[in-house]
Formats: sequence, C-alpha cells, structure tokens
Amino acid sequence: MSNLEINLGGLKMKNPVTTASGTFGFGPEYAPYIDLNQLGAIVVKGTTLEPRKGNATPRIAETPSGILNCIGLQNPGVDYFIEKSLPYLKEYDTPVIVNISGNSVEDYAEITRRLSQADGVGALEVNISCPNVKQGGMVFGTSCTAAADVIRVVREYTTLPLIAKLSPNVTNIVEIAQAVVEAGADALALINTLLGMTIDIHKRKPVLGNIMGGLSGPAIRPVAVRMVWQVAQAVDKPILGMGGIMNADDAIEFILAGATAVAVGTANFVNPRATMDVLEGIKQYMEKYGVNDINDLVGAAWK
Amino acid sequence: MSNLEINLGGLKMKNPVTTASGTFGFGPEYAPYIDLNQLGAIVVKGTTLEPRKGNATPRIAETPSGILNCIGLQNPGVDYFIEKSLPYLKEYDTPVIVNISGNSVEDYAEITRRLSQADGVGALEVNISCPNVKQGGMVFGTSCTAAADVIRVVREYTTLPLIAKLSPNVTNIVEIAQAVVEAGADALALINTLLGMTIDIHKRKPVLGNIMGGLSGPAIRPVAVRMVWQVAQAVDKPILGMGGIMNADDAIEFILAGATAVAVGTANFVNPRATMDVLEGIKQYMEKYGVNDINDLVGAAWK
Amino acid sequence: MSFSGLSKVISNEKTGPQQFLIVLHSPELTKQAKPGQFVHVRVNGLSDPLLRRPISLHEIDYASGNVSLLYQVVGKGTELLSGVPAGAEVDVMGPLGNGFWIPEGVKRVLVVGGGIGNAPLLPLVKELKDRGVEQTVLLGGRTVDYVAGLEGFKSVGVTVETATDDGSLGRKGFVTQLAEDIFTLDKPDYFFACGPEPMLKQLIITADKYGISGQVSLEERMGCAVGACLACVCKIKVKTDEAGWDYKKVCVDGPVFEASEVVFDV
Amino acid sequence: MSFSGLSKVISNEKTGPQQFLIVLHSPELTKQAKPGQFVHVRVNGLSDPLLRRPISLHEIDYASGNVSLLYQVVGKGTELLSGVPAGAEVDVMGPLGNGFWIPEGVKRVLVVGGGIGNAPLLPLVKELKDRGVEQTVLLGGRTVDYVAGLEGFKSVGVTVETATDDGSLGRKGFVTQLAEDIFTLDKPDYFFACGPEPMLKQLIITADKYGISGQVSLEERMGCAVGACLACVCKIKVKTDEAGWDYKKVCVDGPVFEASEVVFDV
Ligand SMILES: Cc1cc2nc3c(=O)[nH]c(=O)nc-3n(C[C@H](O)[C@H](O)[C@H](O)COP(=O)(O)OP(=O)(O)OC[C@H]3O[C@@H](n4cnc5c(N)ncnc54)[C@H](O)[C@@H]3O)c2cc1C
Ligand SMILES: Cc1cc2nc3c(=O)[nH]c(=O)nc-3n(C[C@H](O)[C@H](O)[C@H](O)COP(=O)(O)OP(=O)(O)OC[C@H]3O[C@@H](n4cnc5c(N)ncnc54)[C@H](O)[C@@H]3O)c2cc1C
Ligand SMILES: Cc1cc2nc3c(=O)[nH]c(=O)nc-3n(C[C@H](O)[C@H](O)[C@H](O)COP(=O)(O)O)c2cc1C
Ligand SMILES: Cc1cc2nc3c(=O)[nH]c(=O)nc-3n(C[C@H](O)[C@H](O)[C@H](O)COP(=O)(O)O)c2cc1C
Ligand code: FES
Ligand code: FES
Repeated sequence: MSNLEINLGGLKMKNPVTTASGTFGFGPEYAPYIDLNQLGAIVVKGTTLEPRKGNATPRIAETPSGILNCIGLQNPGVDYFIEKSLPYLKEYDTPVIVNISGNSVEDYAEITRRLSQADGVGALEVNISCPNVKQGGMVFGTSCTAAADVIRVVREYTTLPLIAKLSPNVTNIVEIAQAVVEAGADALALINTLLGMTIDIHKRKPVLGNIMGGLSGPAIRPVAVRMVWQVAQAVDKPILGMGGIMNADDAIEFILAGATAVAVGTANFVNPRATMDVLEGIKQYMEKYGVNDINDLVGAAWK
Repeated sequence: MSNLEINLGGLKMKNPVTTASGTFGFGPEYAPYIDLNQLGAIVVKGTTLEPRKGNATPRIAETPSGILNCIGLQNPGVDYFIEKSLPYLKEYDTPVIVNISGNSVEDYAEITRRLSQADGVGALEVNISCPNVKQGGMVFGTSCTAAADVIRVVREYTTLPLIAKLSPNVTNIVEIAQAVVEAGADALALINTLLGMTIDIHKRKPVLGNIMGGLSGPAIRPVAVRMVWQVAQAVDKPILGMGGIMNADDAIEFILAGATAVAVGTANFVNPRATMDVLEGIKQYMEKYGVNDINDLVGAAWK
Repeated sequence: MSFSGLSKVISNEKTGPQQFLIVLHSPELTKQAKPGQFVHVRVNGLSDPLLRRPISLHEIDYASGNVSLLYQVVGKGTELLSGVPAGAEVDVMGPLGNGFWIPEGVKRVLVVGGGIGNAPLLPLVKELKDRGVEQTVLLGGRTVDYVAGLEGFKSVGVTVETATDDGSLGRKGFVTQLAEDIFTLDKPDYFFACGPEPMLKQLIITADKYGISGQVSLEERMGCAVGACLACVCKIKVKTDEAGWDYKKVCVDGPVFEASEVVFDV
Repeated sequence: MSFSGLSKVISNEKTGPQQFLIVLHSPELTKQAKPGQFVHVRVNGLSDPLLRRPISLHEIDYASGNVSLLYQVVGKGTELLSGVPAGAEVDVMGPLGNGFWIPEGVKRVLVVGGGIGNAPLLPLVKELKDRGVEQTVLLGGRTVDYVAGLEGFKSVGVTVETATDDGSLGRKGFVTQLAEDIFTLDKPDYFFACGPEPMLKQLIITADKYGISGQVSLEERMGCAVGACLACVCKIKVKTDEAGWDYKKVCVDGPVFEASEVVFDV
C-alpha cells in the first residue's frame, strides 16, 4: 500500500485531495454523494466577519469549458460558522480548512482571532484574491505589499497552518508568492478565479448581476498549471493546486507541476463524486507506475 | 444597406472583421477557402527583423476549449516579407496590417523604418505581448514603461496607423493601455494569449517543446471581453478585440464591450470560413435589430 | 443517499415544436421522487457544455421505475439532450429540491401552469387526484403548440382549461386571466403554479386580492443544485432580516416556495 | 478551391481493436484527391475538442465519390469520431498535403507500413498497380490485430508480407527487418513508407546503406492544416541554411517528404 499522506504547511492530510472553497458549501451539501471521511481535507465556503448577502443574480454564467461566478461571498458570518457549521464538520475524521475574507486588515485580524479560539479548525486559507467583492478581496492579492500586510496580520493572530490563496490576475505570481511567504504563510493555494465577463448580445448588457465574475473550470487549467509550476520552483513552501481539475489526470498534472495537494472546485458541480474519482485515479496511477509515496510525484516534471 | 465601415486609428476598413496575427499566415493560406477581398483587413503573422526558426516541437497542445501554442515567431524576416508576401497581398482590395516583434527597442525601430518605406502596408500592429520568445516579447508588454518605450520609438519612425497589441498577463490592463496611448498608439489590439502550460502525466514532462505557451481560443474569451470592456471605458482610442471569437455572436460581444473591430484567430483552424461567417452573422444581427451603423454598437453594453 | 449516475434512455421523442419528452429508466430516482422535484442532467461527457441542466420530473412511474422529463429546446444543452437516442445512457442526479407539499385541510385547489412550466405540475395533479383533492387545472402557452403536456393532464381525468396568447387554443389571453375568473366565480382554497416569472408575479398579486395562498415553483441558473455554490438564489421574505428578505437557494430551499414569500425584483 | 464542409457518413465500422473504418460520401474530395493526402476532420460541433484531427485518405473511390478513413482510437477526438452513426454528417476539410509522387523511371518499389501508418499506403499501392509499377508491400504491427488494413492490401493483388512484434502474424520482429531482407535479396529502385518515427528512422538508415532512396509520410500535431499556423513543422535538410536544416510544414510541404531530407531528433 503506497503512501498518500502529505503535509500542507503543518496540516497533516491523509491524502492530497481537498475541495476548492465556495464549491463545496460547508460540508453537508455533498454528504449524500460521498463519504466526507475520505477527503484529505475540506475547505469551506469563504467566511467573513459579518454575515453577507452577496451579489445580485444572475450569479453564474456558463462559458466555453468554464463558468463565471459572482457569488460575492454570501455567507452567514464567522460566528454562525463556528456555532452551526463547525460542530457538524467535527464529526468527520477530516481536517477543516476555513477560507477567510475581509474588507480590511482589521477584519482579517478579528476573524482569525475568533477562528483560532474555536475548536475544530485545521488551517486557515486566507483569500486575498476574491474578484467578486468591491472592497478588499482581489485588491489585496494583486499587490505584493497589500498581500504581505494581510498575511502578516493573520500570522500574528494564529498558530494554525496558514495558507495564502493567491489571485492569478497578476503580472508576476512569483513575486506575490514570495511576498506572502516572507510575511509568514506556511503554504500557498493557487489559483483563484480569473477575472472575466460575458455579455448578452440580445439584451446588450452583461449577463452577470455583478457585471464581472470569476472564471473557473477546465478553461483555466493551463494558466493554473503554469502558475503552480512557476511558484513551486521559486518558493520553498507546499502548494495547494487548483483550477479546472476535473479528474485524476488533471490532479496529477498539478502534482507533477509542484502541488503537494489539490483542490477540486467546479468539477463538483459536474460530478458530485469528483473528489472521490480523483482520489481513486491517483491511487491507480501510483499503482500503475509503482510510485510508493505521493510526495515523490510533487514537482516531478521539473525536479 | 447598413454601414459596416469603421476607422481603426486612421486605418479605414470596409468592415470590422480581420484576422488575428499568427493564425492566418501571410494571406494565401486561406485563399482557397475564402475571398480575401471580403475581409476588413488582414493581419499577417508576426514579423521580425531577421528570419527566425521559432521553437522546438511540439508547438501546439489542445486544452479544454483552447489551444496552447509556442510557435516562437517563426518567420522569414521583414525583408523577405516585403519582397515576397506584400506583392501578393497588394493584389487584394484589403488593407494589410503587419504585426511586428523585436528583441530590443532598436529592432522595433528598424523594422518600422523598413515597413514604412514599403508600399502596401496599411498599419502596424506592434506585438509587445508574445509569450513565446525569450527576449523581448511579453516582457515589453507587462510593464508600463517598457511598453511605452517601444511604442514611442515605433511612433518616431512611422506615420502609419499604429496599433499596440497588449498582453493579458498583467495585473492592470488599463494602466498599460493608457501608457501606450500616451506614447502614441492610435489603436489598441487585445488580447494576446494567456501564458499557460500542460504536462504529459505519463512522460512527466511538459507537452510543449518550449514548456510554456500561449493559451487562445474560446476558453479565454471571458477574460478578453472583460479587458476590452475595461480598456474601452478608460481610453479614448479604438480597440481591435480578439480572444476566442468563434462566430458572429462572439464578435458582437466584443463590439458591445467596446471593440471597434474584431480579429478571428484560433477559429480559423476550426472553421476556415470563420471570418466570413462572422461577417455574415454581424450583418444579420444588424438587420434583425435595425442597426444602421456598426459604429452604433461599439460599447453599446455600457454606453 | 441521493442518486447520481447513468440512466438508460427508454425513448426521447419530439412532442411539439422544439419540445421533447425523454423517458429514463431510473428506479433510484422513482424510489425517492415526489412532485415538484427536479433532476440535474449532464447532456454529454465533455466540457462543452460544462454544467448540468436542471429539468423537472414530469412523470414518475413508481411501478416501472421510469421517469419522464418534458423539455423545451432553448439552447445548446437542451439541443444536445434532444439528440440522445433511445438505448443510450444519460447522467442524471436527483431527485433534487423540496417539491410541492399539500397543506392539511386543502379541499379545492387551482393548478396554474404556463408554457414549459406545466411540466412539473403533472405529478402534482396526479397526487392531488389520488388524495381526493378537487382541482381545476389551467394551462397556458404562447400558442396551442406551447401548452406543454396538455394530453397528459387531460388523461388524468381532471378539469383542464387553457389559454393562449393568440387564441389558437382555449381562451385568448393570459392564463392569469382565467385564474382570476375562477377566483371570482368559484373560489378555491389554495393554488399551485409554475411558469414564467411575469405570470407567477401576476398570479400572486391576483390571488392575494382574493385572499388565496399558494405555492410557486421558481427557476434560477444553477451550478451545483445541492446548495453548495449559492448561484441559484432568489429573494424570499424573512422577518428576522432587517431588509425584510434574504437570499434562499432555489435548488434546496425551493424550487417550490410559499407564494406570499417570494420577492420579485421589479 | 479546397473543400470544407459536411460529408455524409455512409458507414463507420469497427475493423479491429480500437480501429475503425469510416466511409464518407464526398465527391468534392474525390474530385481532387490523390494518394498520401489527408483530410482535417471536425469530430463534433462543440469546443471540446476544439481542433480538427488529421486523418489520411485510405480509399479514394473516384467513381462513387466516396472516401474512406482508417483510424485508430487513441484519444478523445478519435473516440468521438468512432461514435458517429451512418447517416450523420461529418465536417471535413481537404484534400490536404502534397501526397506521394511516383518518380519517373521507377520500376520496382518497396512499400512499407507500420500499424495505422498503413492507412495512407493503400491508395498509393493501387496507383502503383495501375501504373504497372512492380511492388512488394510490407506491413507491420504490434500484433496481428494492429496490422491495419491488411485485407484491403491483399485484395489489390500485390505481394504482401507481414511482420508483428509478437509473431502473431507473419515474421516475428520489425517490419524494418523484413525490409532489410528484401534490400539484400531483391533490391528495389525506391521505397515509400509510413509508420511510427522509430520505424521510419530505422528504415531510412537501412535503405541508405543499400543506396535506395524513397519517400516517407510524417505526422505532427496540427492546428490549421493549411500552412498558416506553423504548428506542424519538422526538420528538413536545406542546403542554403547555415544549420543545414529548416523547419518545413508537415501539412503543406508534406506530409510526404524525400526520405533523405528528413532530420530526426534523436
Ligand atoms: C428547477 C428547475 C426546473 C426546470 N424544469 C424544466 C423543465 O421541466 N423543462 C424545461 O424545458 N426546462 C426546465 N427548466 C429550465 C431549464 O433548466 C433550461 O431551459 C435549460 O437549463 C436551458 O439549457 P440550454 O443549454 O438549452 O440553454 P442555454 O441558454 O444555452 O443555457 C445556458 C445556461 O443557462 C442556464 N439556463 C438557461 N435557461 C435557464 C432557466 N430557464 N432556468 C435555469 N437555468 C437556465 C443553463 O442551465 C445553462 O447553465 C428548469 C429550470 C429549473 C431551475
Ligand atoms: C498527416 C496525418 C495523417 C494521419 N493519418 C491518420 C490515419 O489515417 N489514421 C489514424 O488513425 N491516425 C492518423 N493520424 C494521426 C491522428 O491525427 C491522431 O491519431 C489523432 O489526431 C488523435 O486524436 P485524438 O483526439 O484521438 O487523440 P489525442 O491524443 O487526445 O489528441 C490530442 C491532440 O494531439 C493531436 N495528435 C495526437 N496524436 C497525433 C498524431 N499521431 N499525429 C498528429 N496529431 C496528433 C490531436 O490531433 C489533438 O490535437 C494522422 C496524422 C497526421 C498528421
Ligand atoms: C461558485 C464559486 C464560489 C467560489 N467561492 C470562493 C470563496 O468563497 N473563496 C475562495 O477563496 N475561492 C472561491 N472560489 C474559487 C475556487 O475556490 C477556486 O479557486 C476556483 O474556482 C478555481 O478552481 P476550479 O476551476 O476547480 O473551480 C469560488 C469558485 C466558484 C466557482
Ligand atoms: C498559432 C498562433 C500563433 C500566433 N502568433 C502571433 C504572432 O505572431 N503575433 C501576435 O501578435 N499574436 C500571435 N498570436 C496571438 C493571436 O493573434 C491572438 O491574439 C490570440 O490567439 C487570441 O485570439 P484567438 O483566441 O481568437 O486565437 C498567435 C496565436 C496563435 C494561436
Ligand atoms: S445551484 Fe448551487 S446552491 Fe443552488
Ligand atoms: S498545421 Fe498549421 S501550418 Fe501546418
């Protein structure tokens, strides 16, 4: 039996397969389709200090091999999450990674403080890359100083493994990655969605309620793989790779590019068992090629 | 009969439909499939001062709703182009836009000088965004100062309409657009390809000969439309929009976002008559909605 | 455990201009399904189109394990679905959503459908019949061709009245006008409706005037259809909220909502 | 004017493990086609997969206007193509590429194919026969199942010899060994070949040893297939170039090249 266990910046995971924030709810949504115990970790929907209603509809539009979304971080707020969602998740033998967002550095500080005191949080994924909110969000993730500022503050307030989730909408992803690592990130998650939009040619106005949205799905995979490849070679921290992973082959592509773990996002919508299929396929690949330890595959395309 | 004529930074075109550089060769390649006289303009393959062999193979890889290419500007050099390709193109009643690239600002200056003296060049499209060459290329297009430097020099050497072709691999496309307009660009072409890559999981190495390549095709359309939308509202120069246009509906989307003209790229490979189908479909759309002048549609989604 | 997997296509036939009825053999669905629920259908195994398509259950044959979906071809997804031959398999997820519920004590109801919105009402009408609830069914459509599923409703043996925009079938005009007539003449206890938003909105206003409550089934663009992505939300009145409404998910909180709770934008 | 458009599928049948023969009615193709040319096939109307697939002409029936393509299912595109039913239409572009040419004065030739590389050789063999050129055809494959199109070649009425890696048909070993035997025993004037790169490379080395020139048909990943994108290049010896070679396009300068001019990278 080969080893699937990995360590994501201090978070021990029994296998490298997790869920991309915002595509898997808070856990129970997909429990009728898969056994949540089988996941390496669960990354929950982006959580903010205060409850948020999110953006106007339509919030989703299909594009070639992709989707645009402008959910806008609708969530019931961190206190509700701690009270109602965490207890459910704690029943499972799977670490919980909480994805957090804020309008200001102070917001990030406070939400980190609260989550660090709560029981059952395995790690924090700091979203400095959401393209769908007016204040903060992606703005933090597209400048090295702003990104580092957020991570530095979060680091101050927690000893939990700290994963910085980066925006792909930048000229130089490596610079940003280096800045957040220097500021104290234990691991990096990439990529968040590409900023995009689509227009209804009959109505002559944007399809999405919020005009622009984040592009996810297989369409963006080549960009995501490229960024993981670049960052993995430049930065000595584990990477949680994502962006268009639909099946095990795609996941293995990310691992070979340098990702220690992978997150399945949009694919859940298409195949509610996608995470399990990815896990099964990784095992088969390892068996086929006689790979004893998944860690031996990390970055194998350039190492 | 409604008006299809547009003016792209001084270049008069009988209709807004042209070809994306590098996807249409130097003209004769698609002549067996369409009447080149029907095109608004022909944008030829990227040309450099000296002949270039380009990158190692494989040079193309299919990705979901997209392709990655790393041609690497293979071309016979500007002198050959002027001597052999231009005479053929001059036989047609269609303006020729020459896409130019260089390793240095001096290269751009010299190639501009030679093309400005040649007979039959309608406009120059300055490629400061090629992701597939080591020196120059995208590097120019991802910094405002470098981009402006190139455009300023080209401007010095020519009175031809000057179209700056921008890279989408930047944090802030509007900034770059503003910088090149200030430096003297008459129009903007966007977008070039997104930098991406793909890995062969069985060989455990990148598929493309040059490791990374440029992502084109419908996968990138939402990103392209978004950038056209952003730039059109910030800059008072006409835009040549492209990125994943497969049919007339897609082209109209770009026009509504703010493009004055559109270029058909990867779609030519899928449908050699794509340019003509786009043109026909635009006419039908105008007829259906009683639009008398194509210029009335430019930016109509936000104007 | 919800079902997600391949179901065999028994038949897939054109039933009107751009309208098809697909019959799937899927005992996993019929085991759990109830009126007003839907399935999330993958129309091919490719990434174009990427998302599944939500389609209501039009018939639920508990005995044979077959379900049918009545659908209008409006775009790429439904177009591709219409080309799937009998004998092939289609990937479906479901049953999803809450479905209609029949409130205690309801004796005489009005069932109102518009266009393809008629589809999810057939199993409801059958269940109402089985439970001995008296009902009048009003079906509308642009023209006679768009009064979806008419024959199926008639065969249940209930009163069916129709209205079309052009008068090509039944009353000329909107089905909501037919409904108003009934509210005046022969007031029901309750109503159930599915159809285009303007129809539902008008119907709710009218029913309200007559003090009749009911349920409506809504549509929104969906991602996951299981409540995870928050794409499919609609505004629902919530007393505890300061704005007076909150976003609820059509996929799991709906698609059927209490008519009085729905907030229509504009 | 080259053809690009829909052609009717006459039949599309399995001819081996993962191997299919599709017959298209396309007088526009047969009007112009010659041996060694290929078509660029769109396997569906969606953007997944996006690109067309290059497939050689395996049979060209000038009389009926039919062409056939013999293809191996290796990935998504060929998989989808194998599912297209008779009666449907397929979007094809062509005929493309230069095709084989039969040099003046050639009297006795060796035709060598490996695996699915046999496909484009059948129309050549027929033309050689028609022109009265004497020929020996050597066909190889991994196993008996992979000696593509064998029956078709036999039915032309020429000498066909075979080799398989596992000896399940003909000589056990490589078809290049068969070729070498013939070069020794019964030296031909010229050769034509198509197959995997290692086979072609070995064959060219061997033929060179015996002073025999010939033509080979190459494969490269393609974008446009009309010479516009420069994706499909291969290295070809060019005297005027300082490096001694330049990139030529497989789609328009090939796919058939003078054997002695091809530069194989390792
Ligand atoms: C709960 C529910 C039940 C439905 N039941 C039926 C039914 O029984 N019969 C029927 O014909 N239709 C039904 N619809 C509508 C059906 O989902 C759409 O017509 C279908 O998704 C259109 O897909 P398309 O690819 O053909 O169109 P496109 O317009 O190309 O689709 C583009 C995208 O928009 C979404 N979309 C488009 N129209 C709608 C819509 N009206 N509602 C939700 N998403 C939409 C698609 O799912 C897709 O993601 C239902 C919708 C919902 C939400
Ligand atoms: C001139 C020419 C003639 C050919 N004739 C035949 C033939 O008669 N019969 C036959 O079975 N095959 C032939 N091939 C190979 C055939 O094109 C590929 O097997 C096919 O494109 C694979 O597509 P896929 O989607 O199934 O595989 P995938 O591997 O999924 O394809 C991915 C991409 O790689 C390209 N690709 C993969 N393999 C090849 C290859 N060997 N050559 C070129 N591109 C490739 C595909 O076109 C596609 O763009 C020919 C190739 C060329 C260049
Ligand atoms: C509907 C939706 C909601 C998302 N919400 C969040 C979020 O709350 N926080 C976050 O960091 N990323 C969010 N993302 C981004 C995903 O986590 C992921 O980075 C992205 O979708 C790329 O992966 P994919 O292509 O596999 O979906 C969301 C994506 C989608 C599609
Ligand atoms: C094979 C190929 C070669 C290209 N070569 C060039 C080039 O020489 N110069 C240039 O400016 N852009 C080049 N491009 C980019 C296109 O002109 C265009 O910007 C891009 O492909 C997006 O449009 P599309 O999605 O319609 O293809 C090339 C694109 C492809 C696919
Ligand atoms: S469709 Fe995802 S929450 Fe309803
Ligand atoms: S495939 Fe485009 S040049 Fe050959």
